[in-house]
Order: sequence, then structure tokens, then C-alpha cells
Amino acid sequence: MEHNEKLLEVRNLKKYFPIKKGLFKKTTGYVYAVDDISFDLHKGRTLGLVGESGCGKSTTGRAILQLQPPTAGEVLYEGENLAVLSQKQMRPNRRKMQIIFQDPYASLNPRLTVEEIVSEPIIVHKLLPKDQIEDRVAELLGLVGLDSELMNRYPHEFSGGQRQRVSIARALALNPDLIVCDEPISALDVSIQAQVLNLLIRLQKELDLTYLFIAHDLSMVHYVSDDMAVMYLGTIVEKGTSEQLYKDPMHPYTRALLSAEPKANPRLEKERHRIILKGELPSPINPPSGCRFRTRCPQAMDICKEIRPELQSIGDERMVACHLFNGSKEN
Amino acid sequence: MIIGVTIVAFGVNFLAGDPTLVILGGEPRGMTREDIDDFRHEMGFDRPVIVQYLDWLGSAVQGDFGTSYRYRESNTAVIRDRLPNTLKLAGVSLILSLIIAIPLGVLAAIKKGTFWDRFSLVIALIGQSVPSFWLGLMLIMIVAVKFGLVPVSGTGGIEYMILPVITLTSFSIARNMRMVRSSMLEVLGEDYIRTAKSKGLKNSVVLRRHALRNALIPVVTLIGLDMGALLGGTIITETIFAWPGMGWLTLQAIQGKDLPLVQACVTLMATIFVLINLIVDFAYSVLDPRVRLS
Amino acid sequence: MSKLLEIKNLEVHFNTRDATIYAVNNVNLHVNECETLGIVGESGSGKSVTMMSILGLVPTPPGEIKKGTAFFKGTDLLSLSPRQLRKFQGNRIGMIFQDPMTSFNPVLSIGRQMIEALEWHKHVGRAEAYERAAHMLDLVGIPNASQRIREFPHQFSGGMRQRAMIAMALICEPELLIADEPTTALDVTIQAQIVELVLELQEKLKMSVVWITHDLAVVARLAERVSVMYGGKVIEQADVLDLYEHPNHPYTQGLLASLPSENRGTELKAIQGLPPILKEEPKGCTFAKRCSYAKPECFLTVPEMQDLGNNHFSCCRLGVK
Amino acid sequence: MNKRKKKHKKHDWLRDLRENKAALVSVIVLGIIVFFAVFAPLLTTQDPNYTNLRVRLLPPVPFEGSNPEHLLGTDSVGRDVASRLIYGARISLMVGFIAVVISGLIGVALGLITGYFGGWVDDVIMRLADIQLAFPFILLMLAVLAVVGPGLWNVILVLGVTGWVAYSRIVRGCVMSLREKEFVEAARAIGASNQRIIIKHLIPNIIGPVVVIASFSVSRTIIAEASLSFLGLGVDVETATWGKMLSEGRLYISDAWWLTTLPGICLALTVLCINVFGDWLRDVVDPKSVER
Repeated sequence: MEHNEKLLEVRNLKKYFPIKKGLFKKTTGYVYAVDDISFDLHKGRTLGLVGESGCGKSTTGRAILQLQPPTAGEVLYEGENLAVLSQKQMRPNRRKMQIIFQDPYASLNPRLTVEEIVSEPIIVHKLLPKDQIEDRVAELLGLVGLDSELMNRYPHEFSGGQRQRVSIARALALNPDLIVCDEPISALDVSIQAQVLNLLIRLQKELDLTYLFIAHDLSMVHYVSDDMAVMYLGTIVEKGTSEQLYKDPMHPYTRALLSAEPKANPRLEKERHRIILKGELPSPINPPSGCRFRTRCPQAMDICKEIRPELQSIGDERMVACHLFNGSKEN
Repeated sequence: MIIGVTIVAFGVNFLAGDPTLVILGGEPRGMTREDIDDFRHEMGFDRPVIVQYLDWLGSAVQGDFGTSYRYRESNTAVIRDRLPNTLKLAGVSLILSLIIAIPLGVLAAIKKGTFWDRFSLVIALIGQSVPSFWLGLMLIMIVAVKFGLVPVSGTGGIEYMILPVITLTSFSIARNMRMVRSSMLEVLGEDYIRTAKSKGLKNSVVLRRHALRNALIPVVTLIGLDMGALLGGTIITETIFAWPGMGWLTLQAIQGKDLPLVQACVTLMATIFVLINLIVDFAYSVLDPRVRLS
Repeated sequence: MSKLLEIKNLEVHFNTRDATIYAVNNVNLHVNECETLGIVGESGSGKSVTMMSILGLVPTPPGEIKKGTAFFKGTDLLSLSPRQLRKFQGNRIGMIFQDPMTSFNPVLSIGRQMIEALEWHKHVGRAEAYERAAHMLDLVGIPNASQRIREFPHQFSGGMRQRAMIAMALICEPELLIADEPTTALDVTIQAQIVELVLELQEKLKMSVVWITHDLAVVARLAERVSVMYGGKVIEQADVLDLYEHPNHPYTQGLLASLPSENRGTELKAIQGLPPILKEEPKGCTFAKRCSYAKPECFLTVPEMQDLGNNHFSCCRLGVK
Repeated sequence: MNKRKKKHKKHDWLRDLRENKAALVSVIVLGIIVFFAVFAPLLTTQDPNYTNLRVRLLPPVPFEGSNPEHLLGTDSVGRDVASRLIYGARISLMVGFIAVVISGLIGVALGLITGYFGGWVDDVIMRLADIQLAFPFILLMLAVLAVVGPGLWNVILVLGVTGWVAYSRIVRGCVMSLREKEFVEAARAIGASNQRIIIKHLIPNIIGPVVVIASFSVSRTIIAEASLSFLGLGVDVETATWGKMLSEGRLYISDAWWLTTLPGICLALTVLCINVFGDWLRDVVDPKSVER
């Protein structure tokens, strides 16, 4: 393990969205989108954040970048707490971290040319004199595998995969260290997904990038990430290296998630036993007491109703939040 | 909402500065400062604005809108004579507008791109472009004067209503027709229409049960807007046809600088409009279970 | 095994203002009784249009069914009048759609929408229809079915809504269920529930299922045979095991290779280029531009379907192994 | 390197216009009307306000008793109808355009503020909009004009100030949906200021709907101005306007048909052309984003 330097530390991050009702906009409750999570991002590595829709994974990404300021908790970037900065103070820090979004159609302004889109970060941060910007844009487009002749075109002339490349070029324009990839390939056609995934992996190697890779697809995340954290209803239920989680999932939810994901292997599919979870995701407005997962957990116990299990180490960088493993620390 | 309306209605008093001078028409000759001040005191304009407002509001709530300068009787009584005429005119127009606009709009949507669609587009464009007062004049000139088919103006039997109603509804028929059409077209493109078709239902059932009801929900909102346009429209229509209603009354009050009467008319019309919108909101919740249950 | 549905030489075009889109080009496929056929393809491959056109759900215009036959137990669905076709829609062929949110009419109760087909096709009275609808809801695993039947679509969660959609499609006990990407909008754990549910119902009701999807993995779980579509054509068709273990067409091979493998760090073999939008009649193989094995003739003549034996067909003249 | 500079082909508006015959015709007619309005002094031989009681109530040329000096006849005090119509076009168009620019600026600015920043400002402004909508439009203007007195600039100001609601509502709606779009989030992620986001990312995306509303507003404003003049509360007594011509002609409705027919045709034609043009514009811009 050559990279052990922590680039980003997330400590007890919370993000609640108030629900306002009535004439006077009284706050009647909260959406507990992210509820007390902590993790580290190591330099040059990829952390995969997995979970189903509504589990708070995207909110986590946006809260780290201060696009949606956290309700509580710390986001330490190289030791500096970003969560206490105002939007204005945050601006210089934005050079270091960027984001790639899921929807390639909504993430590019339809009224700007590709050149205007990719050069905007450079102009905003006044990184280069005017006459060098065009060359830099051409260079960036080359880096993501787009012909620089295309720079005067508008987004609607591009396919989904190409748009995603433009988004990546825009993110790279500032030479960031950290890129939050928020489901960057799930809106793309199957045959295009691999192209973009390969590009992201290549860029990481060439530019020594750190990724927070958000996705709902465990096998995809396993493929690209070094480390993995599984989220359920605003909390992290299990954390470890990708290898550990994929080969030997411990939390009942991780197990169910992995088991529910079909594999493109009919022989395996017809034989293996699948854990089918009962019911559906509870509402994050009114999450279950104790363990968030207990309402759907096949192994729920009485204690799960009362005490919220802490994320605790069970050795070897592995952490699980489940009462089933309470004793295993000592063993 | 109603409070806002009353503030604006009351504010009409002060738009040009000192209401005393407005009523007296500048500084009239033959009146000394003292005379003016006496008048001001008599009218109560020397009190603080907020007191005047609350006083006026207090009486208004009890149905007392003060006394008209011009008619020398209570505004409530003046309005009571005129209001039914206006409601009759606006109500008939609203109903007529819906009866004509909804079927035509639906037809245009179903037969999109055909002769009927284009025909309705032309009618709608003309309807929205011809100013109602000119239409009224033309109708008088041709139908009433030249051919003598209906009376030129005044009230009486149903024949007196024909021209004013046509004048008043032409714009709203045209607008509603286009609205129904676009709303219907939008609904026809929805996934649930495809689902209904995949069940093998007859086209007429799909249209009636699945498309029409959904398409008419936004149209209900229109009724509220329409009522505003129709009430406003009565000012011109009633003036042209000498129809003794609120609109004409309001215009005369404005021209005669009869401020208390103007206030009363404005407040009343705006209140009617607000009430209708409340009814519309209610109708909305009946028609759409998503609103009803949230 | 006898064929329940056989589509031959189907061609569907869309006439837009600027151009004609060749959406489906000479598609041949069949569905056996009581089997599940998976149709796999990317967006724009013509997979949905194919199945929608046999049910008369392609809007015309802009759509136009140029030619082809679709025999369903001896009746050519494409030659029927809309009135005759209605006897099949929702009665002998049920269909479920991708987005359970928008596929229900928001202003009618779930029950009201479910009984429509029963009343219309089977002439069942209102009360009995509601009873049968409640029973069906119960069968698809919705608790308190007799109460929830009076609720409106927005009161159901996503997964529940898709279950209700399935119940609605199956209420007349059709012989064929067409499922158009029914789990794409759902979460993985819910997707697993729905997949298992359909498999279970198929067993119970003895029907055939056509499952349209872009996800090779879902098909591996539930299909017996798979048709792979690309550029408006079926380019490969085989039993599911055979297809995944011995893919023949370079496109199928490419698709399987581009999925993230168990081995991390190995580079994925991506298919280069973009899927085509066919604005003119395809001259050669529609995949040739992206194919690493392509020869000059691949661009010139349309390849024929090759019988590789063992129920395996491939539309590649090179016979690559 | 030079290849890069090859400019991308912009949307071909002219081709679109040529394909829609109705829109093309209306643009041409509007062009003619604007031409007449702009060059009114050069195109008229008579002073529109010159009264000559010897030639009162002459019919237009092809009719019996007409005078070739007065192509479209004369009114009750012998003023030349043609000249008055041409000068009337000036007033109508001027009021229409200036008032729409005023209300457009106010409306767009308020819409941007309420949509982008939200909060209590949004609540207050939208409540104001509701109240204004609760008043029958024309009644409000009449009441205001009655008090501030008639006059060209008063009319323009009143129409301009009262017209903002339509814009701010649409703009607010657009901005609220744009604000959630990921490209705006991306702009914030690269550190763009609010000012830059509004100018670079929001305004270009709302121009389309705003232009469409503006075109419909012009026609509505022209009608409103004519209505006010018709009711005697519009532009001052001296000026020739279509609305006032109608109001004066009304007294002679049984004797001199041209006094009511001709100004009405001018008015309806102008408004019709603007509406046809607006309809076309809406279809080109984005059929879904704007509703009338």
C-alpha cells in the first residue's frame, strides 16, 4: 500500500432537508438523507459508495463538495474543514475537487459550445491568459478521447457517451485531486459504459486522481474501486476493501444486495440461492428506530429495534454496523 | 389575499396624492384654504391613513361601502341594482364559452393536423385578435342597425343578451379552445393512454375515461382566469351596449371621480374573483385525487 | 414445443419531418408456448418497437408497419382491423411497461383500472370483477389487497405499483405476457422481487413471457431463449446457456466482454464507436462499422441468418468463434 | 488549427420561417405596418389633426361622393382618415413595444430573483403577483388612469408596470427548474459566482420563452391601449389613435361605417399578425415551455 495519505476525511456527516408546510412554511419534519456517516478517502485510491436510490449516496457527494452544505459534521480536506467555510471562502477550494454527474443531458448547458463549457472553469479561476485557453481546451478534449475539431459544437450534437466525456474534460480543466463520480455511467448504453469506465480508470492512473465513485451497482463498484462503503437509508452499514466486501459480505443488507444483483451467467443464475428482501425501502422522513435495516432484515433481533448498531471495526480495515457482529471484536 | 385586495382598492384613494383635491378637481376657485380643510375634515381625510383604512374596512365587512357622491345614496344599494345584470351576462358567457370551447378543443386534438385542427386554429387566432369593443361595434352595425335583427342596446328579453354575450365570449372561447387542445394533446401522449390501449379498450372509452378527465383538470383553472377576464370585459361590453351592470357603473364612477363608489366596485369585483378561485381550487381537489389526498 | 407467436420479416419505419428512421428491419423471431424469451438490445435497437407493433401500439403516423406477419396461434395480428386486434390486447396478450409511475392513470383508482379489461373482454359484472382484481393483487403479493384496491396509484410505492401493473396485465389470464423493461426503473432488491414474482406467476398461470431489456444479467436469470437485437435486427438467437457460453456474433461477444468482470483492474474490452441511427435502408451489416472482424463485403451486403445448429442462429457471415 | 475555428451552423430561422406560410405573411404585413409607422410624416400628405368642416364625413374612394384627396374618407370634423390611421399605427406600436420592454425588464428581473434565490423575497413578490392577478386587469388600469390622468406616457407606464406578472411567473418557473439542473450545479462546483451563473447559464436558457411571452404581450398591450382610448382614458385628446377613432366613429355608426370599420381592421390585422408570429415563435422555441 503505497498510498496511505488521507486526502479527505468525513466525520459524522449529517444532511437533513427540512420539510416545510403550510402558509407560514413551518418545518414539520426532516428528510434524514445522510445521518451520521464517517469515512476516509486515500490519495490516489477509489472509494466506491454503493446503495439503492434514496440511500443518501448522492447527497453525500454533494455535501462533501459543499454544493449542499452539511447540516452537521466535518469534511476535512487535507486537514482543512470545508464544512465551516462560506460559499465565497469555498470558491478557491473548488479547484481541488470536481464532480461528474449521472445525466449527460442535464449536465451540459445546451446554449454553450463545448469550448465554452470546458473553458469556463479556467476563466472563472483565471488560470490561463486568454490566448492559451483554446489550446488547453484542445488538450483536455484530446485527453478524454474527443476530437478537438468538435469544440465549436453544441451539446445536442453529441451522443450520451460523448457528452459524458465533455463533462469529464470540464472536471479535469482545473487539475483537481479529487473527483466525485456520481453514477457516471448508469445513464449510458451498455456498449458505451465500458468505454467511459476505461477512460476514468486510465485518467486516474495518468493524473493520479482520487475518486469517490457513487453507484447502485455492486459489481460495477467492485470493479473500479479499491475500497467500498455500502449505504442504507442515510447510514453506512458496511465498509472495507472491495475485495473483502464482494467476496465475503457480512452485513445482511450487503449480502442481500449482492445476491439480488443478477450476473450475466445463466449457469450460475439458475443454481444459486438468492436472498429476496421483503418489502421496500422505508421513508427517510420517518426511518425505523434502532437499526435502519431491521424492517427488512431476515436476521432481525429484538435488540435491533432498540439500539442503533455502531459501525465498528472487526479487524483488518473492515467495519460493520450490525448487532450480529457485536461479539466478534473480542474473538 | 382578500386583505391585499382591500388594501389596493383602498389605495386607489391616494394614487394621485391628496384625495380631497382629486374630488374637488384641483384647487377650485372660490374656495379658501379653510373651506378645503373643512371639506377634508368632513370626509375624514385628515385622519391617519391606517385609521381611515381600518374604518373603511370595518364598514365594508358589515356591507357598508359608504355613500356615493354622485348618486347620493349608499353604494351598497347602487351596486345591488346593477350586480345581477353583470352576473347574468358573465355567467351566461362563461357557460357558453365552455360548452363551445371544450368539444372544439377536443376535436382539434383528436384530429390533429387535419382540416378541423387547422380550422379551429384559424378561428382561435381570429377570436384572440379581434378586440372585443370593435367586434361589439361591428355587430351593432351589421346585425342590429343594418338588418335590425336584435335591439341595439339596453336590457329586456333574451334578444337583448345575444350581442353582448357574443362580444364578451369571443376571446375566451378562442383561448379556452386552444388550451383544451394542448392539454388534450399532452394527455394523449402520456404512458397511461398506451396502457389503456394495451388493455384492448375501445377508442371511445380510452378517450372518455382516460384522456378527457385528465385533460380537463387544468381547464378548471382556466375558469378562474376566465372569470377575471369576463368581469373585466364587462366594462367595455356594458358600455357599448348600454347594459346597466357593474362594468358600466364602474366606468361612470371612475369618470365621475366618485372614489367611494370606485372603491366599492373594485373591492366587490376582486372579491368575486377571489371567491371563484377558491371554488376552483376546491373543484381541483375533487377532480384530482393526488391533490385531494396530500 | 409449438410456437405461440411467430414474427416474420417485420419492417417498421418512422417518418419524421427530416428523415425516415428504419427502426425495425426484417425481424424474425418466435415465442414458444410456456417459455420465456429475452429480447436484449440497447436503446434504439428496435426491441420495444417490434413488440409494440404486433400489439398495434406504435402510433401511426409517424410509425408505419411496412411489411411482415405476426402469427399468434394461427391469426396474423398485423392483418387484423383495430377492432379485431382489441380482442387480443389485454385479453390473450398482456403487456407491462417500464415506468410504473406514469403507466397508471393518476385519477382513477387501481381497482377501477384493473377491472376495465375484465368488464370489456370477459363481460364480468362490476362486483365480481372487483373481487377477481383483489384476488389478483393478492396473488402478486400486495398485502391487504381488498382495501388497497380502492387506493390511487400515487399511494403505492414504486415496487408495489409494478406489482399492480403485472396484476392488471394478467387479469384476463393471457397466454402471452410482454414485459417492456419492467425493472429498469426499479432498485436492485425490488428488481429481484419482481423477477422472482414473474417466474412464479409464469409457472402458475402457464403463460409465455417476452422480457425486453438492455440488461444481459437479468435475462441470464429468467430467460430460456434469448434474441439479441442491434440496429433494428435480430443478430443472434440461441438458448440462454449456449448464448452466454458460446456467443457467436461479434456484437454479442463485445457486449459480454464489456461487462465488469470478477477480476478487478483488467481493462474492459469496450465496443468502440456508437450505435447507429438508421436514416436510410441499411446496406450491409449494421454492426460492421464497430466490428473488429469486419471485411469489405460486410459493408456491402446484408448478412443472412446462419443456422449454427442446436437452435443457435447468428447473423454474421464470418462465423467467428 | 484553422479547422477548429470552423463555426458551427446555427439554427436556420429563415428556413423555418419560409416553411410556415402564415408566419411569413404576418412578418411581411408587420414589416409594412412598422414602415408606415416609422415614416408616417413622409407618407402622409395631410396633417392628421387638420379639421375641415367642408369635407366632413366623406366616404372612402370607390364609394359615391368620395374625394380622391381623401383616399379613405374623412371623419365628422373633416380630418383625413388615412393620415390618422397611419399616425395611429405609431401610437399603437410605440405603446406596445415600450410598455412591453418595461414590463419585460421588471418581470424578468423579479422572476430571476424569486426563482433563483427563493426565500421570503419570493413569497412577498409572488403574493403581490397573486393580488395583481386578482384584479380584473383593465379595471385596475382604469382606476389608476382616472386618478393620474390620461396621457401617452402615463398609459405606457401603467401598461408597462402592470404587465410584469406574466413574465415573472414564467421566468420564475423556468429558473426554478433550471436551478436544479446538473449543469448549474456543475457551474457551482467549478466555483462560478451567482452573478456568472445567472448571466451565463440561466438567462440564455430563458430568452426563448421570454421572447414568446413578449410577442403575445405586445398584441395584448396594443388592444389594452386601444380599449383605454376607446373608453376615453387613454392617450390625450390631441393625438390620433385607433382606439379613439373607434370611439369617435361610434357616434356615426349608422351613417359612416368606415369610421368604425377601418381603424378596427388596422387594429385586428396588427394584432392578428403579431399573434400568428408569436404562435410560430413558440413552436420554434419550445412548444412546452410557454403557455398562453
